[in-house]
Amino acid sequence: MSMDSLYTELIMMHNRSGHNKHVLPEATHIERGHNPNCGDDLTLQLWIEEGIVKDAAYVGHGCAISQAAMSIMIDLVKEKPVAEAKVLAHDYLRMIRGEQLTEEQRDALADAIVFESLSKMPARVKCGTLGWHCLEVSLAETAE
Amino acid sequence: MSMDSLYTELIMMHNRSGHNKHVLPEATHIERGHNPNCGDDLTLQLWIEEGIVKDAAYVGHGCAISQAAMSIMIDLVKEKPVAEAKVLAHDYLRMIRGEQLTEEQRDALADAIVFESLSKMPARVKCGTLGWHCLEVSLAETAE
Amino acid sequence: MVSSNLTDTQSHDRLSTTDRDRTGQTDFPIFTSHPELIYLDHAATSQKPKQVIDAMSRYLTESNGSPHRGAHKLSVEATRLYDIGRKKVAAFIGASRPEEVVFTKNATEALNLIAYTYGLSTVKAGDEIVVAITSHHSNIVPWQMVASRTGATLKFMYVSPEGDFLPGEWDKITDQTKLVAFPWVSNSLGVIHDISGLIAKAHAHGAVAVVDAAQAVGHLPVDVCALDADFLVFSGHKMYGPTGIGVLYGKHAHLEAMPPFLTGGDMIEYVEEQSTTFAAVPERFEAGTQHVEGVVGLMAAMDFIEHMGITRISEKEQRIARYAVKRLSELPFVRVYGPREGHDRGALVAFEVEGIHPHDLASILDDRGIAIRAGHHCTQPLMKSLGIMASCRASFSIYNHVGEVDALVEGLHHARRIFGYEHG
Amino acid sequence: MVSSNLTDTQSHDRLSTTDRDRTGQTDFPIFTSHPELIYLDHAATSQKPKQVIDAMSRYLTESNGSPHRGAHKLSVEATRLYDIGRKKVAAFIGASRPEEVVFTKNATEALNLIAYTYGLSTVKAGDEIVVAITSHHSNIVPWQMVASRTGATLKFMYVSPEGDFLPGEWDKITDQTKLVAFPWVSNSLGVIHDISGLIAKAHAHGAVAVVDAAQAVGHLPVDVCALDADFLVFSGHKMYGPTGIGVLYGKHAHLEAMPPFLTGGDMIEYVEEQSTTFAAVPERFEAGTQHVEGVVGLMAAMDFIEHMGITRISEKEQRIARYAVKRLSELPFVRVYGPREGHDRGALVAFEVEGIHPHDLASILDDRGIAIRAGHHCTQPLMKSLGIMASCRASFSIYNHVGEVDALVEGLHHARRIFGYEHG
Ligand SMILES: Cc1ncc(COP(=O)(O)O)c(C=O)c1O
Ligand SMILES: Cc1ncc(COP(=O)(O)O)c(C=O)c1O
Repeated sequence: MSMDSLYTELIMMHNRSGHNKHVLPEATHIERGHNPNCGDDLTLQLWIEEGIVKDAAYVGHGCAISQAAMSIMIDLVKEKPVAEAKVLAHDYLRMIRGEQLTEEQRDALADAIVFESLSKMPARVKCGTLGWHCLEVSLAETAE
Repeated sequence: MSMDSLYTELIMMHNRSGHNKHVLPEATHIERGHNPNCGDDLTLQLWIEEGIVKDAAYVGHGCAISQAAMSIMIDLVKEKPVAEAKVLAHDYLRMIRGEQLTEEQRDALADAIVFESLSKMPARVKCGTLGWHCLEVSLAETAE
Repeated sequence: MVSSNLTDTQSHDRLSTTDRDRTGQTDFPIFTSHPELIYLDHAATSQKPKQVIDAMSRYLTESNGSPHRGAHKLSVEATRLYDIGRKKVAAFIGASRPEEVVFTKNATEALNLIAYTYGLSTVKAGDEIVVAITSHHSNIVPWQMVASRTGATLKFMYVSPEGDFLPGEWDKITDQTKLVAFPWVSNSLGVIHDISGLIAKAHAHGAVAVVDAAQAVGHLPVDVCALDADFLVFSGHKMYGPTGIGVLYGKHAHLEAMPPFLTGGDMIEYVEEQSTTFAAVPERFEAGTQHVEGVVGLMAAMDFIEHMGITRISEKEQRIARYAVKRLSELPFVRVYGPREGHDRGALVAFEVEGIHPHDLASILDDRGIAIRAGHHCTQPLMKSLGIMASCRASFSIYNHVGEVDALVEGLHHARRIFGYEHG
Repeated sequence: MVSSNLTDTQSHDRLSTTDRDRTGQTDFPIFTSHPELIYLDHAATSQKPKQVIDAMSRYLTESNGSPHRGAHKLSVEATRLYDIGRKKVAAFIGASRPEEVVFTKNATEALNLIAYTYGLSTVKAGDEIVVAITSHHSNIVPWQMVASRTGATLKFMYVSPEGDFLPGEWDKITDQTKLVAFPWVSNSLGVIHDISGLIAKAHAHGAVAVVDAAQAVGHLPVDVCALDADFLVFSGHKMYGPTGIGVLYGKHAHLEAMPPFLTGGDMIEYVEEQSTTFAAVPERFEAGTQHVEGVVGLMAAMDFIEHMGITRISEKEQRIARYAVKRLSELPFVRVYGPREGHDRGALVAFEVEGIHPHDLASILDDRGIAIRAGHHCTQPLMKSLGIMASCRASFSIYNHVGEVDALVEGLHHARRIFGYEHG
């Protein structure tokens, strides 16, 4: 995907709508991710109960890529079991590192696949993985 | 003068004979010169009376160039008035810096002219000027 | 990617200065490798003229030796070139003698050298260090270290978004002040500080002045004697030279009084088991094998600057910077930081585009072959004091031309359209 | 000057290995510029293969950008090359992860970095630092600084003229010892120390071991993990690479615990006005714009070494060094220092010629196109302990050949004749 269409899709899909950007009062897990180099500073809030990600949202500021990646991730993991969210995070981060995914794994990542091209944009990798790293840290603390 | 003949002349003239290398009990001025880089460490002893360099000698250790330059200098300034020795030191150091001397000045430097080629051997300049710098320092303290 | 032909034509139509402007680029092989590159990131690191690249290759091919004052020809030649390099730098910045020039690996090491030696040995508890808020991190963090180790207080002089010191800020320089540090040209705002005034103010209170000239050398004429600067630092790689080489200028009396910093080979006189006597200034501050090919490259860079003429370089950069400020200010969705239109500024323009994060803008422009820099520019305290999260920066030099500013502006419109703004 | 043809013929007659030996030289443009040069000063600084010179030119021509993790392609490329360089060094020396590799400007800065950070923060009054007397000044003077600032005691382990530690010297390493420093290969005697033994001894007493590998890397296979070294340093310019780049290897846990040294751009996370949080290891120790073309050159140098094969290099050097010891030992007027004939030694031979001061000998040989080094080799304490004023040193590498040893021996005869000795 070209830079321009990556942005076009991202902007259309998420940054304008901002539907996942708000405070989540029920949050059981709050993880702040920041990138000193760009100044991205986003906080992921997860409401996890009985091994399920009941709800999620984020607050903070950052570039379009970090926010869209966060928002798309939230859409993806919401209402999923923790175990499944862990697998998604694992696969997403592998994708960004340029590793090959199976068709099944790609399908599971759904919209998040637009970030595949980040594997060829090292300068922006940290933006595209900020939210997912927050997710990983939060889930690591959680029994499945 | 080639390196080889520079050395041949030096060795023949001075280092073998060592006639200026000894303690000078009458010394009125003692100046140590050393070159941390090569390890040359020579001490010039001058016996100055009534504005005349009555006698001079050196002790210490160093390379052939530093010792020969010292010894030739001693031959040259012995029994000369301080004022004249100062001029010789001045001219010698100018020669080593590659400056042009008059015929007269060159004649005055006599045997010390063999060191002219040092102006093209920066690595050895300090060796060839060690004794002369000692002389300059000693004479600077002396009324003419 | 916008073809550079298109860009040329545009600028030609607009200003008919392109041909003249373009002359600078033929010396720079990077533009042969990347014909469509619009490099607006000189302030981060300059591109290198062929003369610099060739001088270093030639050195390694013909003259390479250890500059340890060894007795063989290559060693002598390396030493000779290194010494000539020092003399050339001294002449280039108007130092009164070559011994006032110390080679470091970059401006950052030079500032740390001052902090660890002059700073730690001179500053005492209760003293004050006053730093311009426009300073680069490398001219802030070392002073934090000095303040925290000595018990001194670190004070900042604040500026407006245009880069002017706020009224009364200079009064923070008092008789308590031991050291005043500031950039000549801010790499973040482009403001050119009145450094003569700051130096005089520091001296009036018995303090020394540390000038960070990283963004000034190669852009403005430098005369440390006329300025009466105590210390002045810069990096080779920002003035058409190589990386790995920087310069610390220090007044001889200061350097003489300073203890060594890095210790080891070549900066000693005699090493005993338990103690060491050190070489004279400047060798005292140059431990270990020095970066001779860096000095050789730096000499070629100074030759290049002299050949181009600092006045011509500076006039060209001013023209491009003024044009950039003008064009960017015309855009309703752009906010320009630093000196207002018509005021002097360094060879750079920082700005923000409404609705687009600087990093996103940089990526989109990069995709069109336009290299700018986005972020905090290593000036977080400045950014925080002005309430800016991050900014975009386009910086200029002899190899840029006004047509590239047009391409930049076109790129901003494009980015705005991508981000869904109707009127890019 | 002895013609190199003559030299070749001589060696050919003698050993018939010249053709094979000579292969190394074709890669080194310096020998095209100076066809008659006999360069026996690799230990001071190496000559550079074409691959290294070209890699740096190519970088500056095609890829030059600021490695500040900027968003544009050249910056990304510079960052990428820099990171690959770190990985390559880590693999080259067997580090367990790239983060254990810190780039410095030379081995000397690397040793100072350890001294200023690990040293000053770990060593306390009453502690002991034990240093091999064979150490280079850069591995002595920084420890004098640490000792004098902390109140620790500095002790030396002495060696015989052959370079063997005298009986009982290792026992100076005790439970009081916090740090043990030594060269792997002595640049002055050529002795190869039993560094695995020294490291184990240090560890047995809870001390860390600092290995100066400046004369080992590029000559011997290096595996920091197998050695269990705490710190290991070297310089690019002594291993076919450029000046201005050096390496500090440190065990990750040590580096993690160390405070920063040079401060400024790129080594920070967040800079507030009064305080700073620092980046993770290894960036924490790399302040300011780094010497990317130096890293690129270093990579090419490692490629060159790998292409030649470290075993082949080391075997060739050993052969030349053994041959040199043999030929020199045959001369009644020569005294050879360091390991005896038949014993392992580094790629160098130090010696003295009766009746001729080393500097004079170096000048006379230089006039015949033979580059050797004379003096104290930055090891004054060693020289003093052995009662040597100065020595001559011939050092070898892949581009040397045994015929050059013959030329050296012929040069010694010649010098003796000049100095008036009948039987040169
Ligand atoms: C054994 C040893 N250690 C350290 C050094 C210092 O290396 P550099 O001058 O590159 O810092 C050298 C070379 O001069 C050396 O031979
Ligand atoms: C104003 C200013 N000061 C200091 C520096 C630091 O220079 P370097 O990274 O070459 O040490 C820079 C550039 O990054 C700069 O722009």
